[in-house]
Order: sequence, then C-alpha cells, then structure tokens
Amino acid sequence: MNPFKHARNWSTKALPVKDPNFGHPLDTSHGPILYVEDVSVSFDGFKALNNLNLYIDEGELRCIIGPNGAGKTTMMDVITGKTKPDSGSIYFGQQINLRELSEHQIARGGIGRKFQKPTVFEALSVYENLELATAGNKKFWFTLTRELTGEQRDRLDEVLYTIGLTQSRFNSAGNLSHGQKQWLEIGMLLMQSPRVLLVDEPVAGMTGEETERTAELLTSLAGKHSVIVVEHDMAFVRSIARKVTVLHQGSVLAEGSMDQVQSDPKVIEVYLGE
Amino acid sequence: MKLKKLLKTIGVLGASCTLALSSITANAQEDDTIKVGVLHSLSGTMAISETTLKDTMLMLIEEQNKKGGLLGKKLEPVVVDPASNWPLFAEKTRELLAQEKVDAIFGCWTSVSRKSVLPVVEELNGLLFYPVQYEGEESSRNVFYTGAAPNQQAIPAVDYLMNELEVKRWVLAGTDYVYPRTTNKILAAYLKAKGVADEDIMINYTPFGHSDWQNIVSDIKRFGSSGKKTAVVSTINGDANVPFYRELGNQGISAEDIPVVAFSVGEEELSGIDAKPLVGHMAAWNYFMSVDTDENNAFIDQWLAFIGDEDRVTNDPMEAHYIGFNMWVKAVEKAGTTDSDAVIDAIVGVEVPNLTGGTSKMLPNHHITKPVLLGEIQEDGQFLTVWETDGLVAGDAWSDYLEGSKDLKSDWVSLNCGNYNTKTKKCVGATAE
Amino acid sequence: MLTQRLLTSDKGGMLVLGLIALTCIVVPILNLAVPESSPFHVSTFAVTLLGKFLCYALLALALDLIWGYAGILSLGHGAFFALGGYAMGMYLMRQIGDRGKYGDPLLPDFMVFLNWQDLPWYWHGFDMFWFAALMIILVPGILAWVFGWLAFRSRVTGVYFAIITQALTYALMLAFFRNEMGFGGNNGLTDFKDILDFSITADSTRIGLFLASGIALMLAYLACRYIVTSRAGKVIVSIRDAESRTRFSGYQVESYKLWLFVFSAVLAGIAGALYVPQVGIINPGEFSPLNSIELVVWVATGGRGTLYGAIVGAFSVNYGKTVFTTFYPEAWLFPLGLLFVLVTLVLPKGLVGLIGRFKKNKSATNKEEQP
Amino acid sequence: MALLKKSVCLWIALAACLIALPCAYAQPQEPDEFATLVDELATGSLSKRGKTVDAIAATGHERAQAVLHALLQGSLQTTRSTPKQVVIETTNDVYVLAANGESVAAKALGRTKRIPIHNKLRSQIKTLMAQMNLSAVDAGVRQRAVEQMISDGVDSDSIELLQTLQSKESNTDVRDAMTAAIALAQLESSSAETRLTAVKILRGSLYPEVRGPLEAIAKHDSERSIRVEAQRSLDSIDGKLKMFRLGENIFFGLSLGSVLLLSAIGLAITFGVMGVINMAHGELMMIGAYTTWVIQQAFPNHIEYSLFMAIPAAFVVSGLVGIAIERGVIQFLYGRPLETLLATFGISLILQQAARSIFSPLNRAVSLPEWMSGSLQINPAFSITFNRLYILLFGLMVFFALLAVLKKTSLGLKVRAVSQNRPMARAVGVRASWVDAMTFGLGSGVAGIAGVALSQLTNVGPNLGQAYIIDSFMVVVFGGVGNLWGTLVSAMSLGVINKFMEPFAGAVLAKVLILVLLILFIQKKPKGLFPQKGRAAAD
Repeated sequence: MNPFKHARNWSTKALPVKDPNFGHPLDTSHGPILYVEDVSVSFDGFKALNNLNLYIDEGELRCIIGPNGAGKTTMMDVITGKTKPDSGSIYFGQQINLRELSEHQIARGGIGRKFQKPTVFEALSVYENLELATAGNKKFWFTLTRELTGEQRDRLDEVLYTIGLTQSRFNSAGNLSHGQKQWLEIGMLLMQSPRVLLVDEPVAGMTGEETERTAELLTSLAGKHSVIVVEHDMAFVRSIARKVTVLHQGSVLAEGSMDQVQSDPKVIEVYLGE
Repeated sequence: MKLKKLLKTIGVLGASCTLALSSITANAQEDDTIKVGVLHSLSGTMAISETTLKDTMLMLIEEQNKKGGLLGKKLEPVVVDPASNWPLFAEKTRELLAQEKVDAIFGCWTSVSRKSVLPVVEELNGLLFYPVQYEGEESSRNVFYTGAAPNQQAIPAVDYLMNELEVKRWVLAGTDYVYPRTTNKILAAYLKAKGVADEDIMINYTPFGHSDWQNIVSDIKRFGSSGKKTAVVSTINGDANVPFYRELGNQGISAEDIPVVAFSVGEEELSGIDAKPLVGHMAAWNYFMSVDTDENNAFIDQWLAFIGDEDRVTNDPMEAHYIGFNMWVKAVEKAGTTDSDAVIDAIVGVEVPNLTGGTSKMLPNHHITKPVLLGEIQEDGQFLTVWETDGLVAGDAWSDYLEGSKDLKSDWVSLNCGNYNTKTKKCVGATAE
Repeated sequence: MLTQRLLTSDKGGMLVLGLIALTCIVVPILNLAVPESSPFHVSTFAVTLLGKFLCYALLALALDLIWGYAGILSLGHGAFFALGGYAMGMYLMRQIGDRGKYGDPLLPDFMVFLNWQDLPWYWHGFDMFWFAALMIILVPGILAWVFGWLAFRSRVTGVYFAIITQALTYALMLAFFRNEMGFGGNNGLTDFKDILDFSITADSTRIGLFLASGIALMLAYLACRYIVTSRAGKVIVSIRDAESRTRFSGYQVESYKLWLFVFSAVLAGIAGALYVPQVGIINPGEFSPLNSIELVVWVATGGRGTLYGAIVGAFSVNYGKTVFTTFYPEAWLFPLGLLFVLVTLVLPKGLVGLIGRFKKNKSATNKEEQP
Repeated sequence: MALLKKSVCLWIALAACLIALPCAYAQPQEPDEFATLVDELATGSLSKRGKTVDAIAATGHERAQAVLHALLQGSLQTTRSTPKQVVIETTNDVYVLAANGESVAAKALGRTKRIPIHNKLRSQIKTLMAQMNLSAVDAGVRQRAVEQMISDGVDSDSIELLQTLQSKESNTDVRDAMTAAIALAQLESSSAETRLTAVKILRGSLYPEVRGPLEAIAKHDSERSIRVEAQRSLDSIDGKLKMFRLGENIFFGLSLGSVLLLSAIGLAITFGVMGVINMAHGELMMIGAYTTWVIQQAFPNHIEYSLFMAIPAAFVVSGLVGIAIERGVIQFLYGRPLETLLATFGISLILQQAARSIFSPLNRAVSLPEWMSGSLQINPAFSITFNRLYILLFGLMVFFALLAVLKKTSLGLKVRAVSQNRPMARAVGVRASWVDAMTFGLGSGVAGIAGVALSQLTNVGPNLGQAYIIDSFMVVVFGGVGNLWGTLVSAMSLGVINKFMEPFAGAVLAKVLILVLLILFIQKKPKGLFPQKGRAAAD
C-alpha cells in the first residue's frame, strides 16, 4: 500500500551510527576515520592548502589552530565537499573517497559541519531546526509525505536537553541569543548522527559562562564522535584540547599536545615573530 | 466561535466584492444616446498607430453630433484601452457589447486583435468596423472590412511595377506574421502566373521590430545587381521600417536602383521618420493625404482643427474609418434603428463618398470598393501619386490566387454565408445561423 | 489531522479560500438563475472576467510557491502558463474539425492558409482530451525539469536565475512567433468552437470553466499548503534562508528546488490551460517577458511567502487594471507603475502584510506569514 | 517640424548653389528657348516633364546642369501666383531665378511650391547628368558619373565618348572605372577578339553589373576559348567577393556588437557594479534619444552639429533622471536586488507613459546629419556605412572612457570600494550614499548617450527601451557581472555570432539559438565569461 514503507523501516534501522548512504559500515579498522593526504588547493595562484596531511582518529577531539589565512576554513571546505581540491586524496574510513561525493552526500555519510557564523534557520522554530537536521531519509518525496517517527522524536528531545534548549523549543530560532544559536547549531549537527564533527570557532562572541558550557559539551561529544575544532581562543583550546594541530600557509606546521606545540620554536616564530 | 467569526468576515468581504464587481459591470443605460465603442490600443506597442484612429473616431462622432446626431439621439463614444494585449481585446469587446451595450464598435488594427475579437462579436451579434488593410481570407457577418483586401493594394501595385517600371526580379520582404505571409503568398502565386521564374523571387521574413538590417539589405543589393530591374515589395511592419530604410539609404540603394513598394508605410509612419532617405520609394494605399479633392481638404482641415496641431497628418486607415462611420450612419438612418440585424441588412449597397473623389460602396461580402493609388514618398513625408487604378476596385475576401480559397466566395445577402464553396455549393464550416 | 495542518494557523488562507468557495457558489447562481433585469444579475462578462482572474491567481500561486518559499525568482513563469495554454489551444483547434473557414477536416485554418499538406507530428493526439490534458501537465513539467536540472545543478541562483528564465521565455516567444513552428505564428490559436463537446460560447460552459478554475485554484492552494507545511516545506524554507547550511545538513538542495520548480510549472500550465478557453485566444504574446514580470508584481503586491497573498495580489492588481483601462484609458500606466514602486518601497510584505500590521496589536501573528 | 525640414533643404540647396555659382555670371545665349523650357517644367504635366528635361539637357545651356540638379534635389520651385516663375531656393528663403540665376526677393514671390518629380524622372536626370559630369573638375564626381553609366548600361555612343575621355583621364581610379565600363560594353561586341579582351579586362572587377553578362558569356558564347576565359574571370571575381563578404559579415557583426555594447554598458555599471536590476535602463536610453530630438528641434539649423550637443545633453538629462531614481527609490532597496527589479519596472512603465503623454505615442523624426549617412566605399563590392562605422567607434570610445573613469579617477576608486565592501568604505570616509547616487547617475548617463546613438539607427518612440532591455541584460550576464571588459567581449562576440548564424538560420532563429546557447553557457559558467574574483564574489 504505502510505497514508502520499505524506506521508512530502513531509515529507522539506520538511525544508529551506521551510515545508510554508503551501504556498508564505515571501515575504521586502521585507526583513523579521516585521511587528508597531500591535499592542495589554490585560488587564482594563491595556495590556500599546500600538501596538507591530516589524520583524525575515531572518537578523537582535535583542535586546529593557526593564524589568519593558514587554510583552516579551506580545509573544512575541502573535507565537506564545498571546495574540490586540485590534488591529493581525502578518505573517510578506509574506502570512501570524499572527493567523489557532493556536499549533501558527505553530510548524509556522517560528517557534520558547524559554520563560523552561526547559521540556523531563523524563520523556523528551534524544534523545526532540529527536525530538519535529523538523520534519516532526506529525499524530497519522503520528507513531503512523512512525519518524524517516534524514535526520531525521542532523540530530538534528548538533543534538546543536551544543548539546553528544551524550554525554548517552540521559539523562533531567529530570536535566540548568540550563544543559544551556536548550541542549536551543534544540536543540529548531533541530530545528523555524524561520525565526524567539524566545528568552526564555536565560542566566538560567547560570554565566559557560555564558553565553559560549550567546552563541556564538546568534550562530552568526543569519544562517541570524532570532533575537529577550529578555534582562535587559546584559553578555550587549552581547556579542551588533547591534541593540537597548527596550520601555517596551507600545511601542518606542528602537531602534538598543547604544551608541545606551544614550545615549538617554529610555532612561536609564526605567532610572534616577523 | 472562531469559525463563526471567519464566516462572517467572508460574508462581509463577499458582499463588498459583489459591489466591486457591479462597479466594473455598471451599465449606465441611458436611452437618449447611441453608444459607439472605440476599441483602439492607447498603450503598448500598437498605441503608436491606433491612438490616431481613436482621435479620428472622436472627431467623426463630434461632427455627427453637431449635425444633430443620429435618429434624433446624440452619439456617445465609449473609449477603452485594450493595451495592445490580444486577449484583452476580446475582453474589452465583451465589455463594450455586453456591459456598455454599444451599437457599433470601430476598432482593431492588427490581424491578431481582429481574430481575438471576432468570436465575441459574432457571439454577441455586434458590429465591428475594421479600418486597416489586411490579408483577407475572412468574412464575418458581423464585421465590415473598410481597409484594403490584398487585391485592393498588393496586386495593383505589382502590376504597376511590372508594367510601368519593367521590374523583372522581386524581393518580397516582410515581418513574420499573417498579413505579410499571406500577401507574399498571393503575390508569389500571382508573379509565377505572370511567368516570373522562381530564382527571380526572393522572400525574406524578419521578426517584429527588427532593427539590424545590415546583411539583409546587403543581400537585397546583391540580388538586385544581376542586371535585371529589381524591386522590393515590403510588408515590413511598423517599427522595423525606419532602420530598414536607413540601411537602404546608407548602403547606397536609391529608389531609382531598387524601388521599395510598401503596404504598411503611410503618412503617419513617415511623420516619425526623417524622410530624406526614403524619397522616391513607393507605397500603395487607397488614400493619400496629398490627394487634392474638396472632401479631402475639408477632412484635413477638420482634423487639424480637432487635434489642434498643424503638423499632424491624415492617413489611409483614417479614411477607412471615415468611410466606415458614414456607411454605418447611413445604414442606421436607412434601417431606422441601431439594431445589429437591421443594420447588417441595410448597410450592403450603401454608398458614401470617399476622400479621393469617388464613391465607395459596401459589398455583399462586407468589403468595400476603393481606388488603388501608388505614391512616391517625397521629402516632406507626403506622397506624390504616380499611378492609380481607372475605377474603384471591389474588395475580395477570398484570394483567387491561393489554393485553399480560390473556390470560396462570400455573400451575406443572397447566400448568407461568408465562405461559400462554389464547387461543392456548400457553406463551409456552417457558421451561418 | 491533515485538515488541521493545512488550515489552522492559516486564517488568511481560510478567509481567501472561503471567499473563492463563496464566489464559486454565488456567481453561477446569480448568472444563470437570476434574470438579466435584476440588479443582482452577474453578467457573463463578469463571469469570464472572474474566471480569468482565477487563472491568474492560480498562476500567481505557482510563482509564490517557488519565489516566496524557495526564494527562486522565475521571470519566465509566463512560459509555462503559455505552454499549458497552447496545449489546450491545440486541443480546441482540433475540436473545430471541419467547421473551419476552409472546411478542412484535419488541418486547422492557419495551416491550410500556409499550404501545409499534413498535420505536423506534434499535433497528433491533441484531438483527444485526455492526451491534451496529459500534455498540459507534461510539457511545462518536462521543460521545467530539464531547465531546472541544468540550472540548479550548476547552482545558478538569484539574479542569474531570474535573467536566464527571462531569456527562456523570450526565446520561446520568438520561436512561437515563427510561422514555420506550426503554432499559428503571431495570430496564435483562436476561433475555438467546442470544449468536450460543449459549445464554448454557451453560458453554461462558461460557468463550467469558471467553476473548474475556482476548484483548480482551491485544490492547488491546498496542495501548496500541504507542501509548505510538510517537512519538505520546511527544508524548502531553509534552502531559501541558508542554502549551504541545508546542504551540510545532508539535503540535496538541487532536488528540492527541482521538484518544487516542476510542480510550480505544472500549476502554471494548468492555469494557462484553463485561461485559454475563457479568453478565446492564445498567442505568443503570452510568452512576453513583460507578462512574467507583471506576474511577479502581482505576487509582490499581494505579499509573498503566504500563498493566499499571491491570490489577493493577482485579484487586486488585475481588478485595478480593468478599472483603470476603462476609466483612465490614456494614463493607466501611471498608477500601475506607481503601485509597483510603492509596494516595493512601503509594503515589502504586500497588501497581506499591511492587514497583518493593523492586526498586530490584537493578536500575535503566526510565524508562517513572515517570509 | 517645418523648420527642421527647411534646414534639411538648406544643406542641399547650398550644395546646389555651389555648383550653380560659376555659371551665374555668364550671359545666356538663347534666353528664350531655355527659359521657355524651364517654365514648362512648372506648367507642364508630370508625364511631359521627362521630355522637357531631355530638351533642357539638349540645349547645352550653362544653367542646364544647375536647373536639373535643383530639380533632382527638390530645390526647384515655382510660385503659386501667375505668371508662374521658376526659382531655385539656394538657401533658406533665398531664391534665384532658375533661367538666369538672378536673385529675387523671397517676398516678391509669395508662397512657393516644389516641382515634384518621380523615380523615372530622377533616373533620367541622373543619367543625363552623368554624361555632363564625365568631364567635371572633381574626380569624385567623375567617378560617380562613370559608375552611374555602368549601372545604366553603356551604349555604343558612350563607348567612344568614354574612350576619348579615358585617354585624357589623369585619375587612376576614374580611368579604371572607365576601362571597366568600356569593357562591359564591349562584351556585346560582335568581334570575338574584342570580347576576349573585354573578358580578360574584367577579370576580378567587382562592379556588381559585371557578373551577369560574364555569366551569360561563360555559358552561351559561341567561342569556347572565350567561354573558358569568362569562367576564369568569373572565378576570380567570386573568389574576391567571397573574401569581401566575409569581411562584410565581420563588420556587420561588430556593428551589431557595438549597439549591444552601447546599450549594455550603462547596465554593466548599474547592474554589474551596483547590483541593481535596473529595468528602467531601456527608458533611460529612450530619454537620451528624445533629448537628441529636442536638441534638433531647438537648433534646426545646426543638424550637422546636433549630435555633438546631444551627447553631453543626453548624458546630463539621463544622468539626472537616474540620480532622481536612485535617491527616490533605489537607495532604500540596496541588498535586495529582486526588489529593485520590481520598483524599476514600475518606473519604466511610468517613464514610458510619460514619454507618450509628453511627446505623443508617435515616433519622432530624428534627422541623420549628412556626415552620418552614406557609406565608405572601399571597392564596388565592399562598403562600410558611415553611421555604423561611427557608432562602432563611438561605442569603443565610450567604453574606454568609462573604463578610465572607473580605473583612474577618485570617483572610480570610491565606486569600486563601495561595491566591494560598503561598511568598510564608509569607515574610511567614503560617503557611500553620494557615491551610490553618482554611480547610478553615471550608468544612467551612459545609457542616455547610448540613446543618442540609437536615435541614429532606429525609431525614437516610447517603446525604444523595451526593444533593448533583454539583450542588454544578456550581454552583461554573459560577459560576467562587474567586469567591463567582459561586457565588451560578450557584446562583440554575440554580435558576430549572430551575424554568422543569420544567413542560414534566418534572423529569428538566429536570435533564438543565441538565447539557447546563452542559457546553456550560463549553466556551464554561472558567473559569465569573466567572473569577478575573490571572496566578495562568493555567495
């Protein structure tokens, strides 16, 4: 009777970490979940990324720092499919070549991204924002005809609680405070059930208290998800980071714990010198 | 509660909508006037040609009222603006006939506007006087064609070129729509019947408002340089003419080398052009402002006084309205009523003087008799008549040179049919009531 | 459940829908049952006028769906309207049969006129209503699909999309003007006689067409409501407000835009098909880019992103036009032009927004009304 | 209007006067016969006028040429009072008696009427004058006379005349033309040898009249060798013609491109740089065109200079209207390009209707100055029309001037600053609103200038703008928004592509194809040929 019946069952089953769109579980048997190898991107002769190599392990919380123009945003663009690299390879797990996929496929595959400027759908309510982000079948005809399942709704409530917006679930997202918007966006990422979270400057413009809560939120997410945080706020990075990568002129300058990195003479030169 | 309130609002709004509707459809039914509908575009692309005809109608009606009106009543013009929008023509016609209850409509210019109006006029049994030269192939009981049919304009012009100027090669250039297509088809058939070879006929169509004539003119020039006398028969419409003639002039083609005979270029179009590059080119019409007759001089004086502008000109469609209006007036007087059926019966055979010194007559096929004049364009934008037909030419609704229509005949008196097939002896399409 | 979703929190829509329903009931009665002498009689002229407005409203609705909700401004929606109209026109032409001027049983008059020997292949099948009805949906739909697929895939958006849609309708206009195309050139298709064996000039047929337009409009409205209140509708609004965010949420933005565009084009086609038998002519002028721009103005005037605002806009602008062309035939472009300027400057949310502003103090406005 | 026509006559009459002057002092030899004939021009009927003209030419009178020339130019007039006097209007309201060149007071004549002629007479006079002009002082006049003879067909009498003149001719061009004329006539000679020489002489001759007779000889001549030679001559002519036709087509394309460029370039600023979808752009061009007309009306005696006055005037008028539009409407709509579309569409309707109310819905006649008409004859098969040539040059001039304004002036710097980053520009002290107004004014002013150029090509009426608006947008989008060079390249290439498609696709289909190609192109390169670079361009 219902042509979408099959699809529905399939999507509810697929809700957990397994990703539905690649048809098979993600192979992370060698450790890293994300491989960025020898990636180069240039705009009109300017090399935004220059033979960048980066490996993210499953469940890892990685902070990426670097001066302006180091290539942080471009790196995220490349991973999420917004920018196609000139050369190099990007693999998600052992087998999935992200270069061949488009943005929405990558997103469905389990890589979520939070933008530098909080971008939530201001015309919609908090609840609807999360509803939209919910993992599942995102094809036009499906969303046209189906409501959320009970399971999905439960998960939504859970996330609402996690990001602390249960009270304002029916408020318009446009009326939220800056910090709340940031959290909502993180919540939306969570609804996508991603394997990897790319978070661009999550605490920019936040009050101290908000920053603290965000730090808590992100550390709690690590483990279940791999989290990549790009941030300028060194204090914040110090408070959450286990491993830090420093980008400079489109390639990795240094990598290690915060202390290691901070004592690296190359890093000091880049940040203080010249 | 809520629903109740909503229903109430709907009720109120509904009532006000009905009111609004009735304000569009308000029909002041005053019996002491006879209403005359004027259906000419006052805005949009056709305003350029049609506004003048609206003014002409207003003038004619005013004159008639000065003479005491018609059947003892005043004439009242009802002017609407169909805005060069063809569906709007149909809508406005319905408005004129059904709401305003006009007794006759004078209007339309383009073929498509007439085609759009036609079903409405027939449905509501109105009267339409159509004043522009057209492609023929039509005859409606409710329409009177006071402009020229192809045999009243195109064919005599070609005869002149062939006989007087000994033209051997022909360029038939036109805008891509029905009138030029038909005219050119008729002409091509006619020329071939006269022994002109295929390679001596060049047919070219361009879109409306075509403005870049460089290579077409250069083609014409090449076509005309074969040593045989060449002429261009132009059915190029409206705005495309200025760039066409300018290009001709600039590429050094003068009227002596390759004359252009146009069927859509009249005094009014010329008044918007610097006529210098056109001097010597020709046009075929049933009327020229330069024709020196008493009727015409009176008409011109009247027009200039009415419009209050010494520089305005008169043209052929204006004369057609003049004839059409006078015919209608005469027919109404003859019938003693403005009732459509009575007027349709009365008008056939009515004769009124035209402005070129003759008397035009309404024929049973609802076309009229007209003289055909060939004029050369002069520097002042007027025409110098170089040739005219001996007598008046009767308008022919169905061309004798087209395959589909040569057996058709229109006669609303004896046959009561607009498209009677003389071979099968049947009224085709059975549109007659 | 569904009715609740579609109609509650849509007071304006309910009001408009109710009014249309009321008109659909009252007008036929006043036209057919009330004698002509009565002041309550609604003339056939008014019926065709209203029928035309209903078609325009449907067209405006189609545009509002993609412009108001997905933020895709099409300046070529008139093309889909005209294509639907042509499909219907071709059916009506074939219905004339041998009652044409030349009495040819197969060929329409204009083809006889141009000495065509055979019916062009694309005219076959149009003698059957079901085929024509299918084409009314398929032709605009497929064109929109192909065009949309090309455009959205390469992420042509905003102003660029507006301009290439304009190019599309302009190209179609020029093409249909050509007599060789076999669609009657500049004169288009006209002089229709019957539709589904009913005489097209009969009052009852007019009422039937009027009702069909009204019902089509109401159904289309509900369908549009269904879309915009569904999850897909929210995705569509998200695309309008933050396209790349939606993309990174895992939605294939192109596919959403494409299906919505196709649906909107089909609605426009249906509007055109209903329009043609009521006005009695279809010609390439309907493809004119100016028509499409005017359509955008109806929606803007009514208030975009509300659906019913589009209907209000289509009715009010066209009503105004009818009044102005009758009462101020010489100068009606002045108020019309002024209206466009004022609406964009003073009423960014259109007439509907204006009413909303008055009511603001009374009740909290519902969220969906805000574009 | 009347004044305008008079001033047109003025120039023609002036030319006539120059020719007449040398003869004015000579005493007529047989005053009676000549004067009678001249009078007959006025009194006789149109059909008899041809004979009279022949007779006048036959007198060999010194004034014959002047009278015929005046008749041809329409400056030969007659009084309405009897006895009719025939006079030549040399300049505005200055008359001389046709028969003897004595000047007469305009007042004494009363109202005068032009003596009308028609085409037959015109070509008759031209032929007659060609023979007289063969020995004119000016080489150009002689050249035209020979060409006139070629197109009229040279008869055996003229061959001898030409042969004598040719031996004396000093100008090579004229001599070549004479050679061709003689050879053309000799093609019909009964002597095979003469024909053969003639065929050889005509090898590569580009006179259009040559091809037909040569073709006939190549097919039908009794001598085979002549047929072969004729075919070779024909081939050589065709080869040349092909080349020139290609050249001609390229010029046509560039010329169309220049029109597109002119109409799009203002838009490249208002739309490309400022992001305003200005639907009233066409109407701003219309205003420019009407300005030209008004200028010509105001200075009816200076038509030749009217364009030089009209260009700055149109720039100022359209620019001011543009500034008014910007201040009145658009300034409230920045960042909302689609809204600017609606508002400016409304403005375009108002402007159109305003033109209709002020100037009437009829087209207005804008005169072509003498120097804009005619063509630059490179050879008999290839000529470039002056108006197109000047407009092409003018379009390029406007383009480079605009480029210089944007690149070199402080206004240009500010414009670019504001268009790239409004708040930053404001922060460094640029008065953004002033810059907006000026930029829009600049774009509108350029549209006005384009209108002046268009007035020389097409109708000046309320619908002028509508015809160009869509094309203009296409050009800007195709070239890449915000890139003036892109606009130039796109306008020129669209023009040329169009002209190369027209011969086999026809004018309508060519345009449709161009539009389809454009649509497809934008799918491939959504930002046009030369996309604007950098982060600001991304959305």
